[in-house]
Amino acid sequence: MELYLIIMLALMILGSIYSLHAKDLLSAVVSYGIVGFALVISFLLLQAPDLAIVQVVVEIITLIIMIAVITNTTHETESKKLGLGAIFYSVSVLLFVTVALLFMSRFAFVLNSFGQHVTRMADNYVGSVAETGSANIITGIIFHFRAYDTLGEATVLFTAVIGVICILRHEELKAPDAVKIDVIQTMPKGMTLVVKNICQFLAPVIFLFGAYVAIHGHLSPGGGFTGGVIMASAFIFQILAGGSVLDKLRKEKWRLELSESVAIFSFLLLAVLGLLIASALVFFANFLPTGNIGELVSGGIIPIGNVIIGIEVCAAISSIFVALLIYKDEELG
Amino acid sequence: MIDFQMLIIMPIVIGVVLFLLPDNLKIIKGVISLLISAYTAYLSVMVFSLPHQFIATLGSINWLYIPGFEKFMDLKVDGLSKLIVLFIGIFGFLYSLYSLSYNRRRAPNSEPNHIPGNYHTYYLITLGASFGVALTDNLLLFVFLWGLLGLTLYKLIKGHNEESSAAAKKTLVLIGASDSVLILGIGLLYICSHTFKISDIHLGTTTTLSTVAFLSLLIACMTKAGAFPFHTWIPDYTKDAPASISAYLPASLDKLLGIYFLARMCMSTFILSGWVTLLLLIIGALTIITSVLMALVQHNYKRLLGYCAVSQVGYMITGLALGTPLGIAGGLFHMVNHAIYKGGLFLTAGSVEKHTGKEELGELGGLCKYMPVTFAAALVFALSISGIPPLNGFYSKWMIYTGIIEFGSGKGIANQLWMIWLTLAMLGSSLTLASFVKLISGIYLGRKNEQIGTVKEVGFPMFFPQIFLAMLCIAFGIFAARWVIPEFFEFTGIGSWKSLPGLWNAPSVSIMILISIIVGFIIYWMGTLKTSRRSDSFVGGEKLQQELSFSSLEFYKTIGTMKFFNYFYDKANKKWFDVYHLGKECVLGLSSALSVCHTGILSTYVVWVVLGVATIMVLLII
Amino acid sequence: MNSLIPLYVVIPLGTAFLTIILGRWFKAISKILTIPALLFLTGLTFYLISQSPQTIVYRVGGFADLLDIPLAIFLVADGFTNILLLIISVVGLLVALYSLDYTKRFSAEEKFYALLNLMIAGMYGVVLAGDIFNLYVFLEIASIASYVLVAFNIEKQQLEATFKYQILGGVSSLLILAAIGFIYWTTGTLNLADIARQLPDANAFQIFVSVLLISGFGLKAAMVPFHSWLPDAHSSAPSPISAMLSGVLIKAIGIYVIIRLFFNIIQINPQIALTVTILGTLSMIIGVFLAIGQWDFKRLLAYHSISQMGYVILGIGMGMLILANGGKESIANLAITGGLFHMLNHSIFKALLFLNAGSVEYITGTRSLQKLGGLSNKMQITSGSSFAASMAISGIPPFNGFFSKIMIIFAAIQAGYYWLALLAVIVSIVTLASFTKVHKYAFYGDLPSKYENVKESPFSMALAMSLMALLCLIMSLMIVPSVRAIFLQPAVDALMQTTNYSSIVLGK
Amino acid sequence: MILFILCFILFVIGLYGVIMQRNLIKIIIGFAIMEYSVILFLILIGYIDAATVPIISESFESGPFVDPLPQAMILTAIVIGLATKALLLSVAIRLYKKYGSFDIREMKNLRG
Repeated sequence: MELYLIIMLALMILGSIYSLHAKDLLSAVVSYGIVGFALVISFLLLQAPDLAIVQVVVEIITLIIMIAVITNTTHETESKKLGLGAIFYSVSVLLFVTVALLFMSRFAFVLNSFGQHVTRMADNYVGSVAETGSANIITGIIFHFRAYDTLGEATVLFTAVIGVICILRHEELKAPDAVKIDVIQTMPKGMTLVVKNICQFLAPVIFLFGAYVAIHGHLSPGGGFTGGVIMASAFIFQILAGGSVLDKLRKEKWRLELSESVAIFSFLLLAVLGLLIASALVFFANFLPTGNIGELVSGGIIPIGNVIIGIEVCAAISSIFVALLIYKDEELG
Repeated sequence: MIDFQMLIIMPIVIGVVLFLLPDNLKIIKGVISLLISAYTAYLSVMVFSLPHQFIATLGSINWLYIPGFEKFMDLKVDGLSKLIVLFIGIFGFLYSLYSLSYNRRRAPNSEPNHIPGNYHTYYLITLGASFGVALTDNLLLFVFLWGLLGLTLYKLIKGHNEESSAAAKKTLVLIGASDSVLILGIGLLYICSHTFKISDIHLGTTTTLSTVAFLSLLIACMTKAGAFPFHTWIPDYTKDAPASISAYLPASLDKLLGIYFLARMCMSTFILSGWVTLLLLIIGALTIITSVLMALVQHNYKRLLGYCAVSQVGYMITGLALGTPLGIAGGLFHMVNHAIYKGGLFLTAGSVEKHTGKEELGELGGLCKYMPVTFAAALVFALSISGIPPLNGFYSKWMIYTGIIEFGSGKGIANQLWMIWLTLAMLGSSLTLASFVKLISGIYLGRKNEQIGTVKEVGFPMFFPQIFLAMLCIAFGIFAARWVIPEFFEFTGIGSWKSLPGLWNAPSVSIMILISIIVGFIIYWMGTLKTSRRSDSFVGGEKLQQELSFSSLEFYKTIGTMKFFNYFYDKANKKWFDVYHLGKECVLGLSSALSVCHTGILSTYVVWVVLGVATIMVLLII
Repeated sequence: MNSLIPLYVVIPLGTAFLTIILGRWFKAISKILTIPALLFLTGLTFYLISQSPQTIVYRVGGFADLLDIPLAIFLVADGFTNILLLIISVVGLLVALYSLDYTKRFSAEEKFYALLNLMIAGMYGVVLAGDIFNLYVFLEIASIASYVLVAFNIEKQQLEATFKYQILGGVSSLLILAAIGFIYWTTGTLNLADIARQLPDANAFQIFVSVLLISGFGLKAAMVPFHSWLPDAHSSAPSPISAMLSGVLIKAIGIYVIIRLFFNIIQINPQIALTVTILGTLSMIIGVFLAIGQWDFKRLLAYHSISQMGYVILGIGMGMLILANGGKESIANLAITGGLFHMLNHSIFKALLFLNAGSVEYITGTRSLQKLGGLSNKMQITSGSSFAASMAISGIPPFNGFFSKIMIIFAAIQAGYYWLALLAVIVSIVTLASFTKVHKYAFYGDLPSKYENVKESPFSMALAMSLMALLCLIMSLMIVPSVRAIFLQPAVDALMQTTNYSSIVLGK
Repeated sequence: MILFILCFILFVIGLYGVIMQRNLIKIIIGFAIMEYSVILFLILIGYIDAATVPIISESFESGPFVDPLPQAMILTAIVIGLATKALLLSVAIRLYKKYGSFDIREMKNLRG
C-alpha cells in the first residue's frame, strides 16, 4: 500500500519535473495532467473516493481551460535563461530546503507516523453522524456539521467566477448594456458530425449522472461538488463539440450567472431559514426531519444542500468556460 | 480669583468655531480674533498679578472634566511662566491688531498677498496652545500643545509657489522631528523620575539615560527657538510667511517658549554637569556667529531678519548655559527683549513689504521720507538689537557679558574658556550691528527706487504695534537698571539682584560693548570700501546716501570674496551646514538603494519569501 | 443577541448575491443594498461594543460539544474581535459611500459592489472564526475578492499587480494550509480554543508551525520581507479598493490572525515574540525608507502601509515579549493598547489617504506627484482631509496618530527597548517628511496650467472624505480613560489574559 | 515518513518552478503542483492503517474509518484551488493580450 503511494508520488514528481522543463506549453500542460491523475489514484489508495471523483473532474476541466488558453495564445516558451540570477535563486531554494528539512528532523519523531493517525474531533463527527441521517460521513460533515464552511467554499467559487467574468469582460464596454458590440464572431462550427452526435447523446447522460451523484451525495461517494463538476463537464463537452454563436453564448453566460447566484443565494437562505425556523435561532440548523440512514429522503437539509450546491458548481464552472470562449471571440477573434 | 484656564481654552475653542465659519467673512473673523486676543491679553495681565506657585487644573472647567484625566491637566503659575504668559498676551494682541490691516488686499499693482486660509483659526489656536505650554505642569499636556504649535506654524505659511511650499515643508519636518525627539526625551525623563509633573522632576545629568533625556529635550528647544544646527527653517520661513506671522511665531512666541522650556530645564528640571554646560556654550557661540555671518550676506530683508533672529538665540542659550543667576537672568531678559525688537522689526518689514511689494534690499531705498514712523520704529529696533545703549538690547547683552566674566572665575573646562565665549559673543554683536546698518540704509536711506510707486505711511492698526513695541524697547532700556532688571530677578526667582552689587558698575564691560560697536562700524565700512570707490567713479559728486545704498547691495560680494569666508559661504550655499538637507540626502540615498532591490520581477519576490522563511527558521532553530 | 452574530456574514453575502441576481434589471440595486447593509452592521457593532465586554460564542448549527470536544464551527466575538468588526464596518461603510460616485466611470458596476461585499463578508468571517479551517476558507473569500478588485479595471498595471499578488497570496495560503495540516496532525482538532488546549508546550514542532503561520499570515499582512506584493497591488487597485486593502484587509486577514494565534492559541513564547517584534521593526523601517523616495502618490501610501503595520506589530510584539519574559504587566498593557490603538487609527487615516489619492486621480487623471501641484485651492475638501490624515499618520497632535505613537514609544522606553524607541522616532520623522513631500507636490506649489479649471470631486466622495477626516480627530478621544475602557480595554484584556481564551470559549 | 518527504520534494519542485520559470502558464503549473503537494499532505495525515472509506453501509461492517475531516477540508481546498487557477489563467490570458507574451520578466512596470 505504501509502496503504491511511493510509486504514485514518484510519478507525480517526474511528471512535474517534465512539465516544468518541457519546451512546448502543450506538453507541459499534458504532463501536468499526469500529476493530477496520479493524485487521483493516490486519493483512491488513501480511501478518499469523494476526493478522487472531484479531483478527476476538476483536473479535466483545468486541463481543458489551460489548453483553451494555450491554443488561443501561444505554445512557445521563452528560450532565454536567467543567467546569474538563476544561481542565486537555486541557492536560496536549496538553503530553504536544507533548513526546513533540518528543522523538521528535530520534531519528526513526536508526530504520528503514516497510518497511525489519532483522531479527536473526527471521532465526534463519526460518532454523531447517525443523527444527520447521512450515510456518507464526508457529506454529513460538509453539509451538516460544517455546512458553514461549505457556504464559504461555494462563495469562494462564486467570487472566482464573478472575478473571471470581470477580468474577461469586454474592455471597450463601458456600461454593460449601453454599447452593442459590433464583433459578431461566430464560434467554430464545432467538431465533426460524429463527435457532435455522440456528444448530443452522451451529454444528457453525463448530466444525469452528475445529478444522480449530487442527489445521492449523502448516501454514496460524491455530493454536490462532485455532481456539480460532472454536470459542468457535460455542459462543456456539448459546447466544445457543438459549437455556438457569440450571441447565444452571451445569453448562456447570463443564464449561468443567474442560476449560479440564485443557487448560492438559496443556500444562504437555507442557512438563514435555520436561523428563523429553529427555535434556538440557530444559523445552519438542520430543521428538516433526518430520516433513516441509507434512504434517499433522509438527512434533512443535506440533500437539498447537495442539489443546490450541485447547481451552483455546475453553473460556476460552466460560466468560467463560457466566459473564456466569449473573451476569445470578443478580444482575439 | 480669575478663570485663567480660559487663557488656553477660549482661543482654541473660538479658533475652531472660526474654522467652521465661511471663508469670506474675513473681516468679522479678524475682529473676533482681535477681541479674543484682547481678552486674553487682559487675562494674562491678571495672571501676572497672581501669587507665585499658584496651582490649578484645566479639568476644573466643568465641561472639560474627564474622570481619570485630571492629573494630566495640571497648570502651575510661577514667576517664569507668569512672565512668559504676560508677553504672549501682549504680543498676541498687538499682532492680531496688526494683522487686521496687514491682511487686507494690497495696492492693485502689487503681487497678491499670500495670507493662508483660516488665518485667524490658526492664529488663535497658536495663542491658546502657547499659553498652555507656558502654564502646564504636565509633560504630556506640554508635548501635546507643543506639537500643536508646530502644526499651526505649518498652516500659517501658504505654499503658493515652489519656494514657499519648500519652506513650509522644511519647517514642518524640522519642527515635527524635534517633537518626536521630545517625545523620546519625555519618555526617558519618565523612566528616570517616574513622574510627568514638571515641577517634581530634579535630575542630574550624570547617568546616560538622563543625559540623553536632556539632550532630546534640548534638541526640541533648540529647534523651536532656532539654534544652530537646527535653525535652518527660520530664514526660509520668515522669507515666505506673512510678516505678521513671522513676527508672531518664529520671532516672538517660538523664542519665548523654546527658551522658556530651556530655562526651566536648566533651572529646575536638570542639574547640569560640566560637559553639558560646555556643550550648551558651544551651541550658543556657534549659533551667534554662524547665523550672523549668514545674515550679513542676505539681500532679502525678511531673510536677513530671520538669520538675525537665530543669532540672538545664541545669546540666550549662552546666558542660560552659564547657570549663574546673572547669566540666566541675562538670557531670559534677552529673550524678552529679543521678542520685542525682533517682532517689531518684522512688523516694520511687513509694513514696507505691504506698501512697496518688494522684498529685496536692492529694490528699495529712501523710504524714511515716506514712512517716517515706521522708519523711526525700525531704527529703534535696529539699534536695540545691535546693543546700543540705552536701549534694552544693550542691557541684556551687558548682563550676559558680565555673566561670562563672572563665570570665568569658576573651575572647569567651560569656565576656563570664558575668553572664547566672550570674544565670540562680542564679535557677534558687532556683526549684528553691521548687518543692521545695511538693512536700515538699504531700506530707508539712500535714494528711492523709481520702480516703487507712491508710498504712504501705514494705518493705525499697523502703526500702533510698531510704536508700542518701540516704546517698550526704550522704556525697558531706560528703566532697566533701576526697575526692570531687579524686578526680573525677583520675579523669576533666580536670586536677589541686590546680592550682586559689585558687578553692575563694571566699567570693563561697558568698554567692551563700546569696542564691539566700533568694530561693527569698521566691518561695515570695510565692506563698503571697494564699492564706494567704484560708485565714486560712477556717480561723481552725489550724496553719501547714494553710495551707502549702493554699497549695501554690493556688500555680499565684498564679504563673499574674502578667501576665508568665501569657502564657507560657498558650502553654505550648497547647504552643507543644513541639518535638514543632510538628513534628506541620507534618507533619499538609502531610499533609492532599497528601491533598486524591488526589481518588479516575481521570481525575486518569491525568493524573498523563501529566504525569509528560511531565515526565521534559522533564527529560531538556534 | 448571540444570534445576531451570523448576520455579519449573512448580510454582506446576501447583498452580494442579490446584487448579481437583480443587478441586470435594477442597475441601482447594488448601491441601494450595500449602504444600508453596512450601516446596519456598523450599528450592530456599536451595539456589541456597548454591551458589557463578554465573549460571545456562537455554535453554527447549534451542535453541542461532545466529550468536551467541539463539534460545531464556532463564531467567537470577544473584545479583540469587536475592534476588527468596528474597523471593517466603519471603513467599509465609508468606502462604499465614496464609491457611489467614484464607480460611475466603471463598467460592470454591480459586480464591483458584489465583490466589495464578498470581501467584507470574508473579512467578517475571518475575524469571527473560531475554527482554523473556517478561518482559512473565509480568508480565501476575502483574498480572491481582493485579487479581482485589484484588477477591476483590467488595466495593464493592474493585471500585472494582481498576478504577482495572486501568486504570493497563493503561496501564503498554501503555507497556512500546510500549517493547518501540521496542527491537525498533532492535535486532531480544528477548533482554535481546542487547539490551544491540545497543542503541546513549546518545542521544535510548535516553533515550526509558528514559522509557517508567521510567514503565511505575514505575507497577507505584508511584513518585510514578505511585503513585495503590497506596493504593486495597493497602488494599482481602484482607490476605494486600495483604501479597503490598506485600511482593513491586511489587518483583518493578516495582523488580526497573527495576534490572535500567538497570544491566545499558541502558547506565548519569547522566541516567537522576538521574531514578531523584529519583523515589525524591519517593516517599519524598510517600509518608510522605501516610501519617501516614491513619486507615485498611491505607491508612496502603499509603502507607508507596510511601515505603519510594522508600528502596530512593534507595539503588540513588544507586549508579547514582555509577557513572555514575565515583565511588568502594566507596560505590556501599554504596548498592546498602543499597538491596537494604532491599528484602529491606521485603518482610518490610511483609508482616507487612499481616498484622497483617488480623488486627485479622479479629477486630474494622474497620480504622479511630479505632474501635480497647487490643488489646495481647487480641491479644498480633498486637500484639507488629506492634511488631517497626513498629520495623523505622522503623529502630530491633535490627531489620533499622535496618541498611539506616543503610547508605543513610551512603552518601548519603559520596557527598556531604547533602540526600538529610537527607531520608532526616526520612522515617525521620515513619515512626516514623506507626507510633507506629498503636500508640497500635490497640494501646494504652482498649479499646472491644465488644471486651471478643475473642481472638487463629487458629493459622495467629498462627504466620505470629510467624515473620515472628522474621525481622525474624534478618535483622539480614545485616549480618554472612560472611552478607552469601552473600545480598547476589552481587546487588550482579551490578549493579555492569554490562556483564558480557550477556557472562556469552551465554557470552563 | 518517506511519503512526507516525497510530498515535501513535490512542494519544492513546484516552488522551484514558480521561481525559475519565466512563462506565466508554467508559473501557474508550478503553483498548482505546490497546491497538490499540500493537498496530498493533508490526506496522508488523515490516513489510518486498515481503515475503510468513511461511508456507513449496512452491507459490510462499518469502521474504523479513515479520518473524514481532512477529506472534507480537502474537498473545499480543491474547489478553492480550481477557483484560484481559473482566476490566474484568466489574468494570464489578459496579460498576454497586453504584453504580447507570457514572459513574466517583461512585466515589470511596477518596481522601485
